[in-house]
Amino acid sequence: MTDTTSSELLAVTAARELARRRVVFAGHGLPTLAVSLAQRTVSPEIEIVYESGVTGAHPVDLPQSIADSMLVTGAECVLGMPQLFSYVLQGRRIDVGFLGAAQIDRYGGLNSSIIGDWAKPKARLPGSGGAIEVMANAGEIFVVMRRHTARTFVEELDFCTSPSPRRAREAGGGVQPHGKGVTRVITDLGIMARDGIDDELELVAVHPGVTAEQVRAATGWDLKVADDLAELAPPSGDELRLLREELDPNRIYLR
Amino acid sequence: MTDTTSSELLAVTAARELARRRVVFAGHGLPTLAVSLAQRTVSPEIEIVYESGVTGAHPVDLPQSIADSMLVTGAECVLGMPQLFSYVLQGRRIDVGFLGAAQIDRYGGLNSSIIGDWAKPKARLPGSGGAIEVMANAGEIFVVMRRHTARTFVEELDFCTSPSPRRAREAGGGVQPHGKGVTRVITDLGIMARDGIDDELELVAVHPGVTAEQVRAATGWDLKVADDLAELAPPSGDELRLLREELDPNRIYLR
Amino acid sequence: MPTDKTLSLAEAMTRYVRDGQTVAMEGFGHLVPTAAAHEIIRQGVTGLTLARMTGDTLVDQLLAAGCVTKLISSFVGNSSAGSLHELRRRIEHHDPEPLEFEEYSHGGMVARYAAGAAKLPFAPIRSYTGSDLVALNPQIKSVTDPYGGGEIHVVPALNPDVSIIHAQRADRAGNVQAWGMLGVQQEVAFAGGSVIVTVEEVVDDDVVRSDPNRTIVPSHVVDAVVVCPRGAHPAPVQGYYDRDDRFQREWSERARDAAALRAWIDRHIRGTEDHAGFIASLGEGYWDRLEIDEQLSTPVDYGRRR
Amino acid sequence: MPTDKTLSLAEAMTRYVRDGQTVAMEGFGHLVPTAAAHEIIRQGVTGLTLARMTGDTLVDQLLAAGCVTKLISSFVGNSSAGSLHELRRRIEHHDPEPLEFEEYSHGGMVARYAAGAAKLPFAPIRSYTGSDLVALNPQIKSVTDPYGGGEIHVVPALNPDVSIIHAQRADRAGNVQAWGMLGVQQEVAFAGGSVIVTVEEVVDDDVVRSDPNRTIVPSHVVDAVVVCPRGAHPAPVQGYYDRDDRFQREWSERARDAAALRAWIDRHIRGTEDHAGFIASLGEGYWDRLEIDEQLSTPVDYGRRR
Repeated sequence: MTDTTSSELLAVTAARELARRRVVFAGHGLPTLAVSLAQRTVSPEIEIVYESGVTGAHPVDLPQSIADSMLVTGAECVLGMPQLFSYVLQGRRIDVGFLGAAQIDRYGGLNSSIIGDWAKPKARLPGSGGAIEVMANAGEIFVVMRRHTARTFVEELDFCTSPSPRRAREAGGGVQPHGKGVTRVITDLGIMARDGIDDELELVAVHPGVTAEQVRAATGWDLKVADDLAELAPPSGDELRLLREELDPNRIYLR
Repeated sequence: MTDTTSSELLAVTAARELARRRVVFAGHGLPTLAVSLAQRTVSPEIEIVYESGVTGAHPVDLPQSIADSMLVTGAECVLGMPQLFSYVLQGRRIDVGFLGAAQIDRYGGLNSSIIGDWAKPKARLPGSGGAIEVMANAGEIFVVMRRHTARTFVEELDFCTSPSPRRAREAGGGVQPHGKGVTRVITDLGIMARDGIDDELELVAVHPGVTAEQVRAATGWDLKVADDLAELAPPSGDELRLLREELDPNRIYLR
Repeated sequence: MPTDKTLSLAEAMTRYVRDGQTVAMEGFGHLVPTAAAHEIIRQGVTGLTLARMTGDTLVDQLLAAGCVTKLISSFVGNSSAGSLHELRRRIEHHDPEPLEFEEYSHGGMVARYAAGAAKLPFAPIRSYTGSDLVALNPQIKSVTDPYGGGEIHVVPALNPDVSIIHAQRADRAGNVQAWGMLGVQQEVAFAGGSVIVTVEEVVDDDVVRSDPNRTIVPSHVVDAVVVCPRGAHPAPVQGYYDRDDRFQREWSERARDAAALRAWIDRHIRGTEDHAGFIASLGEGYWDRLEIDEQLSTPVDYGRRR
Repeated sequence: MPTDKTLSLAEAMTRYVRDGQTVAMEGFGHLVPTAAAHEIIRQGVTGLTLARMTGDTLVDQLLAAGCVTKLISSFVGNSSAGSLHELRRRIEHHDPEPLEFEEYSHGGMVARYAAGAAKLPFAPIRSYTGSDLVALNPQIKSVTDPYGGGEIHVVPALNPDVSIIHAQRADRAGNVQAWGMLGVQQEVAFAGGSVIVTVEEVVDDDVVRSDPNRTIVPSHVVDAVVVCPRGAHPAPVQGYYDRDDRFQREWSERARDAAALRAWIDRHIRGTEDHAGFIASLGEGYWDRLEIDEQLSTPVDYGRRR
């Protein structure tokens, strides 16, 4: 099984990081695929909660979006959004939340709103959706970024949609986040991790053939590198077979 | 159809007052019966909402309580209590709310909590239930009292559970009631009515054979009497037949 | 591969209910966790703060059995069936001892549970202005509306140590399905530290999964699932049995006499092994009166992709 | 003797939707009131403040048709299918004119509707500390927790002049039943001044009354019931048809070209009489791809007294 695509690499890497996690909030795209793979490999008891209110989904097909009605058929529960946002998410029932972003900073703050000037932006992005709530209320956050570049990993966000706990502390004047914020960033180059409120993202692992210098060059700040930088094991034959043949045979997310 | 009981008199009188009303919040007991009678006589479009969350009930039998599960069978809708209290009641969807009480004052304030001393009361009554919310949020309130006495119609409440709008205005420091408070008090002696925030309850009608002086003597304050005091028409044969033969043949509420 | 959370009633109570905790037992005239209350009595739990919107026979029993030192409630009558005399003795005569009573309206209790479920510190409510309840209960406070609407009352979140509810059915993982009057079952479950659900029956996953909108509490919120048929009596369970009005009325009479009430508890609760024993103790043929006929819902189509 | 509230789509919109109003159209990727949006375009309504949590093709269409001057939303991408280019032109280039955008998170919008439904002035929420959204949107304020927890953000209630939702079915009186993903359908209906519900089908009272827990909005809240099959396309309706992913993806491509987008609106929306005409305009056999198979729920027993 050579020719692993970047999407496959990301899905496999994210799935492995889900070991021992229990309740995961997954947005559409690669997170859904990663959680499905984790269910079949490292974390059989893992449960996905979707923003659309579905919990305990057992889709016969890979869902095409988080609001795919086929997620409901055969699911264990579907809650209204008030219940989902107030009782499940704000109620601290989520161990890991997946988020994407256009920009990330060294403490794991995320921008999914605006590139450029606020009043007349260069690019108007989708905005928060539930990201602000996921960041504030999940135990920890995993971020999957398809492309690791200095335009994405930035010294300063153009707009801070979902703040890191450190930024929330600095801002004060409101409820502080329940969780740790971003603890894992999984990219096509490797994995960055952080834990405490003042910890910066640190490069802890690289994919085979990637160097720390390569990652530092693709990062807009002076990225720390772990002393014991690891090399990630490439996707196994089993993982790739599950992804390609069972979970996403039509390559909806493995594009 | 002679020998009208006091319960029948109250049910018929309350039902007649419901003409042109649309959405009614009914507690258990006589109000349920009065609304059922109104549906069959003066107000076919009237809809009952129960504290238990049932709307559009079509019970085959008279319900034995507001939480009778037979109210749900064949009903149009059953809502959870958060929806019932927040969206329906506080959401101002109720035109008339029925309340009972152990004591009432001249502005229609109600006590359903405590007789005597608060710390060690002579009698501990059931308390608010939803009465505080019904009083604050329904368009107007009907009170049915089985026995009109000076111990019930008092100069000063031992405890004000559900305040009149006038008392709420005096208290200040919070949201003022949406509705008019108590507009009708229906008793075994007659009907008292009020409308504006500073209006006192005024005796507007008496049952046949009852005098204004009799009612004033049974009231703990100097009760106003309307210039055009009316005498209520006695229950018609039709009304009594509906009550006795169709609505409450087992005399659950017509005790 | 979900966890099997089914436990016996005795196991569930032993594992999750401790002396001195705040325990919420909810069910608004329907789906009342009566069997769970009886087991608390059997196990001799003491010092509880009991949260329950509607006082009823369950409350009077827990008080008489000496389990409760504080009550959080919004209604302490026995529905339409009369008074709760043990509760009244405690409050009116401090007999056998005083009862601390933190009192709200129903709307306030609903808001407290909803805030608790949402991990919010408080919930605003348009009630209470002018009510003496504000003077009686200093936990009813107010905040200023920052949009210019003036003061508005708030009630504090209620997060019980343990929340106990009854429902029609669940799967073994704890996906709870209920219909009929739902009260605050969902809110109190999400608000609870530990969550125990007694059910009329445990059903196959397929039954639950054929109708996911019927699930009011998802499995990740539930700690223990207890199969406990007839567990809500004398309250009804929609589709399973009727309300036992006679029991409720008789209770109001029985509870007038403190000794008779205690003798009843000794015989029917402490004197029985479990809930099946309690039901048997009511006598041969007792249940006949409470049986109901079937009336099925029309199925809805969830559809599946071709 | 309930009122019959059924109206044609055109009648309902003419009666309830006026230039300059705040109109909420909700449905979270499911039960989206697309047909109603098309009718607003046909009637040439202008100056609307549109409230909708999730921007999607419906929003892009209403913008391109010139109906909307202000948007209240929490997500303005086109699901997983790409960008909303008309919206981006309005915001990034003020082309053809600027768009006022009042922005929240999903949690904030949900809280706004719930507060609106409950006629509360605001709702507290544990979000927003440290987010630039607070600087961008002065409507996000805070209050001090009177129980000692410090400051907490609040969002203001949202009470649209008109709320429009889609659902599977209703009776003629307006008892609305829905299943699958329910989004904020219940909250936005209760929050609305006028409430219009488009449904796949109007059913007999008996169908609704066989399953009262399935009713998400009771009749006394609803002003108009509009029979509008396929009214949510390209969103799915659980049990009725599938999501039209191809349409969504094609939209993102089409909307890159402002002229092409307007030509499409002229042809498929303004150029058709009604929603049946719109569906027909998509072409012969178009719907085949969206058909689904049946998968029925297991009925539950509501029971009846003997």
